[in-house]
Amino acid sequence: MAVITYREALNQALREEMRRDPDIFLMGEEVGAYQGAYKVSRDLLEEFGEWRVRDMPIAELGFTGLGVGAAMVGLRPIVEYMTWSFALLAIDGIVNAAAKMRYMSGGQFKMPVTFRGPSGAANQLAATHSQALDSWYAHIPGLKVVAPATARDAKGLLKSAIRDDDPVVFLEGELLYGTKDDVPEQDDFLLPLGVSEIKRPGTDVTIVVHSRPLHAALSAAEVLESEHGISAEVIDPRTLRPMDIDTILESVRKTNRCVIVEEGWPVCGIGAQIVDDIQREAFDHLDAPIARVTGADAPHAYAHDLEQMAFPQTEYIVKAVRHTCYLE
Amino acid sequence: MAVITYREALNQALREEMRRDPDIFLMGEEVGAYQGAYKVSRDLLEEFGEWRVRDMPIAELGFTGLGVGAAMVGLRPIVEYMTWSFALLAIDGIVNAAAKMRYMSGGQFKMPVTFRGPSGAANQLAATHSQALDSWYAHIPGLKVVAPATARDAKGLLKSAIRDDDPVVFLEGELLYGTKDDVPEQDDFLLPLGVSEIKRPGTDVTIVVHSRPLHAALSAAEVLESEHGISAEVIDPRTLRPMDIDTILESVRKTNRCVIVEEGWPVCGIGAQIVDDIQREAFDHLDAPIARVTGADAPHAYAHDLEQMAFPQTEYIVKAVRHTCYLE
Amino acid sequence: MATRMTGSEELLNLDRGTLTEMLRWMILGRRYEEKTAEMYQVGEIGGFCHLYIGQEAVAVGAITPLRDDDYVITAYRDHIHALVRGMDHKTVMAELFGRVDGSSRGKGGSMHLFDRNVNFMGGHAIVGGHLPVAIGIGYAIRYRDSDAVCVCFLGDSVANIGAFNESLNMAALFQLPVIFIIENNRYGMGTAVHRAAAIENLADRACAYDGMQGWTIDGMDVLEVRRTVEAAVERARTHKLPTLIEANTYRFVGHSMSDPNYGHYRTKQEVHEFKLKDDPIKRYIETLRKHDLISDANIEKIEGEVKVIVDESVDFASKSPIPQPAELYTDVYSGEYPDAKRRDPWR
Amino acid sequence: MATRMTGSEELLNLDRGTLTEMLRWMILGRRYEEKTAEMYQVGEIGGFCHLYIGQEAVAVGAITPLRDDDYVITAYRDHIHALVRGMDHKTVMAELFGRVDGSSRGKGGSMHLFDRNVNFMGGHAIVGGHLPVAIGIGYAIRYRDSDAVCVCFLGDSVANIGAFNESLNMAALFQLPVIFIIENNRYGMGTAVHRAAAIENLADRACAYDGMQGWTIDGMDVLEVRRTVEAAVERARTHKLPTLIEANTYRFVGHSMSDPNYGHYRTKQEVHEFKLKDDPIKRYIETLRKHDLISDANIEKIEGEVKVIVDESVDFASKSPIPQPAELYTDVYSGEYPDAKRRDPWR
Ligand SMILES: Cc1ncc(C[n+]2csc(CCOP(=O)(O)OP(=O)(O)O)c2C)c(N)n1
Ligand SMILES: Cc1ncc(C[n+]2csc(CCOP(=O)(O)OP(=O)(O)O)c2C)c(N)n1
Ligand SMILES: [Mg+2]
Ligand SMILES: [Mg+2]
Repeated sequence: MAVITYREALNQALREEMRRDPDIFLMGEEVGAYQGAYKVSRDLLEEFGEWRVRDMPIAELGFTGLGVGAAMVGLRPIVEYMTWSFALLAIDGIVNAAAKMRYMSGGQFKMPVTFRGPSGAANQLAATHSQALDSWYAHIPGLKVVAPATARDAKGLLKSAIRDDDPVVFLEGELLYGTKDDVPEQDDFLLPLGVSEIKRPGTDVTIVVHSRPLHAALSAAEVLESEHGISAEVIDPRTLRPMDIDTILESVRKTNRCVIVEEGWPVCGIGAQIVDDIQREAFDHLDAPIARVTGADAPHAYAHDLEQMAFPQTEYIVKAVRHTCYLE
Repeated sequence: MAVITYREALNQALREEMRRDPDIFLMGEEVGAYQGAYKVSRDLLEEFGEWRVRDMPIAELGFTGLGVGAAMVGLRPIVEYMTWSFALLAIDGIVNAAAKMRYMSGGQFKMPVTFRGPSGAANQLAATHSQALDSWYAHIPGLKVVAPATARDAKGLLKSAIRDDDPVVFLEGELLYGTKDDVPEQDDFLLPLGVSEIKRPGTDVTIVVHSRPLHAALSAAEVLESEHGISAEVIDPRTLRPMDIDTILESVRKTNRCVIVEEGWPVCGIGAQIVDDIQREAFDHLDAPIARVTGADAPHAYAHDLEQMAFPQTEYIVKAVRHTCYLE
Repeated sequence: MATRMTGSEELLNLDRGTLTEMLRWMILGRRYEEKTAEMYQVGEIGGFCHLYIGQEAVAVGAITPLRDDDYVITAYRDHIHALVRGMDHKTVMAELFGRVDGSSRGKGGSMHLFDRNVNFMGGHAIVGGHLPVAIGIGYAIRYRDSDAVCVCFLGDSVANIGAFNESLNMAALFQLPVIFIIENNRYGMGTAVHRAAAIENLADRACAYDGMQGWTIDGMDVLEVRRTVEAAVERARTHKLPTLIEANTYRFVGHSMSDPNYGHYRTKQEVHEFKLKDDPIKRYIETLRKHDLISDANIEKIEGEVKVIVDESVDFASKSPIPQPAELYTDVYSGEYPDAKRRDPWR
Repeated sequence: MATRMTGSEELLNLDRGTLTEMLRWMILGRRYEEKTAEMYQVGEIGGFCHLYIGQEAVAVGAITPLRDDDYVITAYRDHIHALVRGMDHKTVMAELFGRVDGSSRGKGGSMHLFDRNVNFMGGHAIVGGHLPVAIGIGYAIRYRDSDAVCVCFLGDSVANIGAFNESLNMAALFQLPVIFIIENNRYGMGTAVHRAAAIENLADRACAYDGMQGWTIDGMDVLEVRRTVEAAVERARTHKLPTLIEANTYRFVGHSMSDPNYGHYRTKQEVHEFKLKDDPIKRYIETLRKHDLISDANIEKIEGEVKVIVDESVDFASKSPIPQPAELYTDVYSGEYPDAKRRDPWR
């Protein structure tokens, strides 16, 4: 174990997997000579050379398809998007090509490609650069969707994503790259896709949250404990598709109350689906409506305060939990 | 009133609006000389000329942006996609440009553009040509999303969409074009966006459904009435964003049971959001979990039977309703 | 500027077997599609079904000279490319029928034929969508230091879409052994080429990419196609240089089975004249006759063999069972797929 | 082939006022960005902030000859294009500060400047995303039978993205009065132009579109830029023909305020030499001096005026209030927006 950043954890995962399997290669804008726009691929070009660490022109649609084609003939591409907002230009390659190739070919072609990069907002990047379209990808059969919130999860899950034979949408957090955590160093440290983790045990209410807002949720749990005597259990599904809802259901059957938090927009978001799953399978266990705290239902503003206000802040989560516990 | 097809209704709406306002123009693949891939734009080129009915190269991203630019300087473009599946290539133009321009410019630019075309499956078009990504568009603040299921709604809502100053995603149904209905002929026949319609009154259960599955839902209601003595109220929101949930809530408070039907995929679908809205605002009125009948959670298969099986069929709806009424 | 290649007849010094084989493929392609149309009419085939009638010289001239380890990829008008590349005529027809013995178990259909065993990489239905896939295959070839090549067929309208620029630029930039063959059949659905592309010869768009050669050729002359593709293959195999070939051809039938053969966008007369004066099969037969390389007997023999193959494929397809309901949720992921059933108790 | 235009000095017969005005804009652009950098350092400005230092000759030479009814659109490196086009220096700085008096009420920021009153159409942050918008503006111009033109600036890396092909093809096909100006500053972020584009001169990509003229010019010579753009404007206004201009220039600073000026992708030495030998402002001043068209006094006067303007803009920006919370949900739709609040009781 060593305390390293989320960025270093991803870098380790990439290096370890690329050393293990010569069919794995990384491509994207600035991943090579520039060492990565966010330095996630630092030193990889030097170690693996340009065919395995390839700088791409700004052509998201083109190099996404390049990954799909390479995967069809047996390579295991890792496609980095400088940010997921730019992947909008490559959506056809992800959704129509990668996600459906196995099905359309009657199982002839596996699609071991990992699409990764920072998702969600950073600091004041405004409307075109801040989107967290997690629910879009979760909507698509054929894709797996992973969104780690800690350095440990980032490493263990990225290694599993790279080894997975299905296309994986791997959503990192621009504001998470610098966050630190205890991360196992051994090469065989893997975390399975599709398994939720209880990040903080509790008894009175279940908070389901993924990606960056996990940290706001954990501090909300602290506040709830210390200031309101409410014991919140915080669960991070980590994989949004396929999602391990059993861990969530078990918790809700115990707490009978639930608040779902996400950075993305509310309408048809990840939380909406979790609400659906919970009410379908734990209807009689619910003592209150499930509340959701989401990103504000508006494009992202540049102005600092408006942007901050648009995120799911600790105070909103506290409010939502107290409301759900009928304390407001 | 005259009984005409959904296709003719759309054609009338286009012609009437284009006659009314010279700033309105239509563009898309095969909309002109070919009279429209599905003949929705029949005879419009002859009447309005090539600058107002423009055949486009196959360049969805390019002509979507062309619409955005033209709208920024005061025209009112109608962008036709041969099918919405192809709009995946233009998603950046719809989501990053059209939906956010007003916000990013601090309200300087309105965006009166209508994006329209057939959505969802037709007959055996397979995985790349059959998607119903309704929930994707509903997820985006800045967009309005309309999905008419009848010729009457198609005409009244398209005219309102064209007159709207915000970007409207107008989802037609490839398999609905031939369906007939009584449609008012007068030029001023408008149906407001954001208003649900009770398509069939009932007392025991509420079925919420939009677009093509409305017809399966109505026949399910017949079966439920005649064979199971269950009176189903069928509600079509028609506009998916902003959605009139009050009409739905009112119905659920009366029936205490609800089944939501959609053609799209289940995860984070339209139904998931409606479930969230209902449990949030009518929690105590629910006597059973809300059930959802959706398109199968898989890419669309070409084989006829597999494809049919993947649609929300009448029999599934009947099953779901009986289950919700605890009769199964 | 695009060079127009000529003197294709020099290729007639190919061994007679090869020359006959090419004719056989062209006739098979023609008859197979005629039967496909028939099966579509009677409702055995559904969806969008795009026939290749009139364009046979392109696929046959381009694919027959390839090696087994080369790759072929095309759009949705793919039946004949698939057969010439070596796909089984029975499993292709079964796929068109949507049966479980189809190449994609009935899940892909006409627009999505695939066969990994003969490096036939599809069958892609989004215009321009397969160009990036093609360069990915080319990238993998270089990655493995192989000297295989990837031949990518595309329609004329693809020259106007974004993926075209991104893919050709990367093919030239990374020096990928990819041969792009535009099948210019004069129309993209109902749009004449020059109503969509602001350029005289589409192959001239190679000028935008250093190292990319552009050639515009007579796509109705199977020998000229073969000769040109062989030159392009040499560039790719030996020099890792991509090529853009524009083969001028013509679609004798409607865009798809659901579209009219003529009408608003082209006249009955125009179609008639092309069939009369520019049928690639007739032209090839004439050339072979002129040099006494074929006899009526040979042709009858071919027609006979082809008929057997075509009937056999239909027979096989109609006997193949339709996919079981369980197939709905298979091939979505590599492993088990529990979620689906859980949220979907009604099916 | 791209023509290299020369003899820019003939432009010196422009009236002295215009020549001085151009210098004034260049100096204003330089000082405004220097101040912007300063304000970024002290935290008054956030997000991605791309400075124009080194490239001033392009925007100034291209925008100053335009008419009020013409349109200008560019990418995210947009501060100076906006000012030269006529946007108020105070509201621009207020926007960078994220204040309510900013041109977009603080919602757009550095990458999204807009001003409908001076036909400044943005400020677009998705690479290549504004090219289709530009042809839409060109389409509207033709639609209304106006003889206005639309000048669209783009970075060198845009030549490799899909929207480039789609937009240039449509501009040529529909004969739209659009002038595409590639600001080739040698790098797309950390990627040298020739590591991304398989072509020597980017303007040569005009060869792929009949009717499109391609010109590669010295973008550090404001007079050459102006002369070339005037020729392109003439083509557009009178003949409705689009033009692709490649102005070779250089970015004296890092890609954005969060990127290093040199390092893995270019040397300190290289940057130093460009600043030394190829500073567009120095070069223009020398030319003017050589012809006795400017004096030190003039320059000092300009620097003085510019300083006032720059300080004024910062002063205005810092006094402007930050947007009220209510602003979060305004400007999303034309009308009321009840949904948001209903689903969002926590804010
Ligand atoms: C991106 C996209 N847009 C539109 C379509 C619908 N479509 C299918 S084929 C076609 C015409 C293509 O013409 P061309 O490229 O010349 O190929 P051809 O059919 O002539 O072989 C169109 C518009 C599509 N499949 N994909
Ligand atoms: C589609 C897309 N991909 C990636 C980015 C991130 N990005 C912003 S600017 C830039 C470099 C662009 O370089 P160039 O076009 O030369 O313009 P310059 O910055 O040199 O003015 C990149 C990669 C983006 N904004 N949009
Ligand atoms: Mg064609
Ligand atoms: Mg640049």
